[in-house]
Amino acid sequence: MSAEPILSIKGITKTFGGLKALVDVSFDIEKGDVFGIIGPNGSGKTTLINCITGFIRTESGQVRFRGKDITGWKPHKIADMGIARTFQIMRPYYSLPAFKNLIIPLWSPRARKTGGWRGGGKHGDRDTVAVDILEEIGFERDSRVPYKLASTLPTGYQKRLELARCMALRPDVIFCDEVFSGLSMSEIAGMVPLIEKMKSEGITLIMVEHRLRELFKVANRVMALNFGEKLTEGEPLDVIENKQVREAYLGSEGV
Amino acid sequence: MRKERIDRGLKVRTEGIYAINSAREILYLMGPRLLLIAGLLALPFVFEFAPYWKRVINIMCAYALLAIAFDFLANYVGLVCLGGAFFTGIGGYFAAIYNVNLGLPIYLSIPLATVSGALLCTFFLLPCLPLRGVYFAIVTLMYPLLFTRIIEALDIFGGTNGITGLDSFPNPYLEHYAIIIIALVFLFGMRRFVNQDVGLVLRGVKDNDQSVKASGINVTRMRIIAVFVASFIGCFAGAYIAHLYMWAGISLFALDFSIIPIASVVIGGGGTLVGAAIGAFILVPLSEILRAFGTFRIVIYCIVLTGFIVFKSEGIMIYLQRKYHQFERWVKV
Amino acid sequence: MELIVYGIINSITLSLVSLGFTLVYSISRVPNFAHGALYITSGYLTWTFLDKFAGFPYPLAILAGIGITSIVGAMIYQFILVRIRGMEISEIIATYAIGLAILEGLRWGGLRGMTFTLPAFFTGSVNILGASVDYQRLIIVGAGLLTFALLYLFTRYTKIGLAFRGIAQDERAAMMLGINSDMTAVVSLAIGSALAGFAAILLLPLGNIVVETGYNVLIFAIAVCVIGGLGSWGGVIVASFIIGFAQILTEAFISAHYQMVVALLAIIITLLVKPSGIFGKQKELEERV
Amino acid sequence: MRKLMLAIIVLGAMGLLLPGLSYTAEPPIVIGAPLSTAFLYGWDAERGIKLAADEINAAGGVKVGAVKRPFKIEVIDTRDLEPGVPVSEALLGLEKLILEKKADFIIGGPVRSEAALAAMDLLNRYKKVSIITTGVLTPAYHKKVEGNYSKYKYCFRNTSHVGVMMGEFVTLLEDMRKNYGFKTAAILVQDVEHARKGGEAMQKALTDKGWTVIAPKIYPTGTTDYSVGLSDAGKRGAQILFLWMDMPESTILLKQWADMKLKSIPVGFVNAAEQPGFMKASGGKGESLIVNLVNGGNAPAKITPWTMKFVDAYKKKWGLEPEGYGTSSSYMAVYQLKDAIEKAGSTDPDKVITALENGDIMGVYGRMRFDKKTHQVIPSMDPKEGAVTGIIQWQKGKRVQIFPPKTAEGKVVLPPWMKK
Repeated sequence: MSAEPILSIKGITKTFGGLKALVDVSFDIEKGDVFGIIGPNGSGKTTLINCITGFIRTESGQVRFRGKDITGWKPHKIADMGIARTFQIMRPYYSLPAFKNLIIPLWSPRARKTGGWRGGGKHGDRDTVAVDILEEIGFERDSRVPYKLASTLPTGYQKRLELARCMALRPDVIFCDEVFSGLSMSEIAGMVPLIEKMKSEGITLIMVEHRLRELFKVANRVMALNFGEKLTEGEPLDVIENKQVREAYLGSEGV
Repeated sequence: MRKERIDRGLKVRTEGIYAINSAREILYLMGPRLLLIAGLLALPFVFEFAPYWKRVINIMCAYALLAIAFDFLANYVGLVCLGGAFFTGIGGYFAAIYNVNLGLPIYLSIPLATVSGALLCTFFLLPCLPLRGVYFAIVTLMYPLLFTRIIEALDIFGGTNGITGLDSFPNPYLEHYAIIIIALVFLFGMRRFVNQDVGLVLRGVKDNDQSVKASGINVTRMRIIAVFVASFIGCFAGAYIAHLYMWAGISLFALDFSIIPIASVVIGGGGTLVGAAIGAFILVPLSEILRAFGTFRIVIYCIVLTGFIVFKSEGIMIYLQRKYHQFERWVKV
Repeated sequence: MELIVYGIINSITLSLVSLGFTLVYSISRVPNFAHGALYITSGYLTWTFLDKFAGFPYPLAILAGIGITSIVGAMIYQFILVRIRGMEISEIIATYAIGLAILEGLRWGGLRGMTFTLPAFFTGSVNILGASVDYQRLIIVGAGLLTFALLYLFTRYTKIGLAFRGIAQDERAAMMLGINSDMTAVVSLAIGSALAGFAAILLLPLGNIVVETGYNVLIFAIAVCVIGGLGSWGGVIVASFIIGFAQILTEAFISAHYQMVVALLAIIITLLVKPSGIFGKQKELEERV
Repeated sequence: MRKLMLAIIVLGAMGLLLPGLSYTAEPPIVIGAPLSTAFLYGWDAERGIKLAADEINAAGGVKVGAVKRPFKIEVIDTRDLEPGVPVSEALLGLEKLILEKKADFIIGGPVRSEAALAAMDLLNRYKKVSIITTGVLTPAYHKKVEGNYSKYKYCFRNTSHVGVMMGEFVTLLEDMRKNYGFKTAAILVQDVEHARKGGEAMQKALTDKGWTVIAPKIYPTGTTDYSVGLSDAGKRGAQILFLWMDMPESTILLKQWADMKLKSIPVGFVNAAEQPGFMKASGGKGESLIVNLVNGGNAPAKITPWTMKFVDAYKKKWGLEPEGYGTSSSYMAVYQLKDAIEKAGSTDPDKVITALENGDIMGVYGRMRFDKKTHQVIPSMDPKEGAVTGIIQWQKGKRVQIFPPKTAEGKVVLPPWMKK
């Protein structure tokens, strides 16, 4: 059991019209890991997530989830397997109130299977579960916030909503694409416990981040990318000491 | 001086949640709806002495249905369908084939044509559903043209002469009420539907299909459901028109069936469904009144349409809603 | 052999008709559904100058016709489209409505029947490779090729042309570099309308000026642009040749009345196989999520 | 929403009030004319009908029983010839005439075949007698009457149809074969039902008579280039170009023909080439073209004494010659109706139908009688026997009647480049 990593990526390559976005990237993720992916802008982090979660077709390489080959699957199938993801550019369902945003993942086949929505068949039930999840993720239940239109929420809440959407699926793995970016220090301070809570619930997290300091608080393994190539992988502190990584980051981030 | 908008007492601004205390407040909420229902149902009697306008009611309701279908697809699912005529054409031809060639009575041919037409439309639109952007719009614009040409070139289904001799409705009141009641049912049914969980997912698809995919839902399947629902409505309108005029032909694929519903939605107010219907209730009679001007009415019509798009893009419905729920006053700053 | 000659003529005709539409779309991202109306407007104006003012020289009438059309195009943007810029569907509906208003207005104003036409520049015909071709069509081919060449040079070597390309590639970046996006859009609409007018002046002498042509022109322009890839100039030329030759070959070997079916099927197949068109780039961008 | 309701009610009230016009002692007989007035076949029919009604009213009106009642014409634009307009729009227009304008009889359209066919059921429903006078050339129309007489007995047609026109064309072409030794024909038609059927029928008829016929080329509406078909016809030595088109682009075809100087003469039904203004529009390139105007009297000719009288009256009222198909027939239809009403002594549909069936008057284009079973006007080559056609040739920029022989004013002239 322990020999089998929950997610195993082998030799993923992707080019955009001559531009190499990813070159032969391979890594394994164990269950319960908080796995950080770092690298300067344009190093292919988001592309990597897109490839793994099926939003982009890879040219070569293989993605295995719990031993099962899921390469080239459609995104919704991959999500259905238990791999959730957030988006770097958040776009909640603007025309819906915050709690109604969660109806969509709760309606998905996976949520119905895993009991994210506990039967009953009554219309109101999903709403109740949705508000519960929002409360877990830091929306004040009795305030107006969960009932506001998603488009009127501040960025911090929108990020939380994005996480809540993942949580509603009861996933095994969550890819977080820059959840800390664009947030104030105090907002980040509010987010970190959420990540830790997820970790404690046994969810495997893969975090793409620029905010290294915050990332290193939670991550137990880190991989560095540059120009689509994997530079190194290992314990956070080892990675940051790596010469290549420092070169890649030089001047761009305050390490 | 500046204009201030204040909500009337009842409405709590949390989208759709009301606290109702009295019969008066219930009336406040239900009033407009009841007015619409009662008004529509009374129309055939109101126009008892203007039989021609009774005929306009039928066409008006048919256009309202098409407008609802367009509004639903465009503003709730994010698929802009420029080919409402595709639905009417398919629905109408099915009705004609069932009624004339297979000899089914009218009360079977219309429902059957609606269902089979919707299935066929959905089937033909399948290929462009996984795509984003303007492709759905272009394909739907092209399909009615293509079908016209195919029927013309292959000389099938009566060729350019069309199929005539469909049964008409057994009595004029049935004719009016069939369409009025169905229009009301679809109108309120669709309003309910878009707030159901399925409807919410569809609205999610419109806002952000990537995120819906990441939530483990097959977006293409959702779009298929939506297209089926819309083409169901459209095909019913088509089958009804075919029976109303006892005829089906290639001009059921005519551009007017695509353009007028869109114009109705623009004028009535997109994203409300009721607005779409109201737009049709305004535009179709307006176009009848302007009939005396010949082709000039198209000019007037287009200018009104452009005016609405440019200067009042919210449409009449949303404007009325605002006036109903809020009042305005000038305050000193 | 003659099929090739006719194919080339037909293709160049198509590309002339659709060039204005593409130009506008590629620069300002406005799908100008009033294209067909502008086409007819230019023809009708030229006719009016010729017919109503006796002794009006033909070249001057042409210039006036194209000029006024181009001003109309610019005004459509300046007064209407600028307010709904970026809302694609509104743009489609608005331009379509304007086009319809112009066309039906002309019809109402007296453009009915089939007695309106422009004189050909030269009459007579010549035999090329066994195909008999009239002079007007030779002029069309010549003028078409010249237009392509001029447009190519214009966008490569003039300042405003380069600005156009900049906007076409990345509007936001171009704006940061100080290119006025609204101004270029106005100019693009003016040039696009002028191109529509120019095509009309060349093509209308072949037939007569009727409102229906306006609708047909629009359909062909869209067809060509969809197959070639919206906003791609090279695509327009290639797609015109595909449709042009497909039509001629259908007529020669199958039957003329499948021409339109072939053209429409080509569109639908293109959309299914390569939705962005032959030279389109949108799919690639879209894939980046 | 209340405002909206109010608006609807106000609109409705307007609709109610509109028909409430002045009431005179002798109420007029209302003739409804559903026409696509933005098109030749619409406006010329409108002018024909109005001319006839004015003449009749000036003479005191229609004698119904003991009283004289005037005709009142209500024209409505059905837009049915415009592309992109559904037939239901035309039918709604027809219903407006019947229900709101209280039309007693329908004369004129709908103009498009499919609209007219679809209108037959409506006419039965409202029991209104109608005479089709323009557009509609499909034989399906009178066949439908014959097929279900009791249902469609309200529908008459006093113009020709494809079947008859074919016979006339074949006779004309046979004449030309005798005179000039022509033996090869190419057929180019538009992709609409009646044209295609016409093309097929022509092919069959000519082949039977021993012609070499190049298989029909069918062009979709809106085709702008005919070079392939024309040069093909030229290469195979066609001396006759048989055309059947009612789209504006047919002018392109004629111009190409003239520019190519094809050694052939175009003959056929070409709607673009009917109007007097055609010569100018084609830049003189339509010379020698032979066009069928469907009925005599749509161009100046001496068919019956009435013909020139009609042409002159038309010129006086509208300032130009009758322009094309639909003028003389629409004019005659009003007179036929007048005759029938006077004979029936009432405006009761059934009585008028019987009277129309038995009607027999000498008209602008010959003797006007309806077939009792099909309600189709009886055609003939002889104006004394039935309705005659008006096939004209463009000669020196004028329309000259060349067929049928009994009414011909001139002979067929070949294009200059065909003369050896």
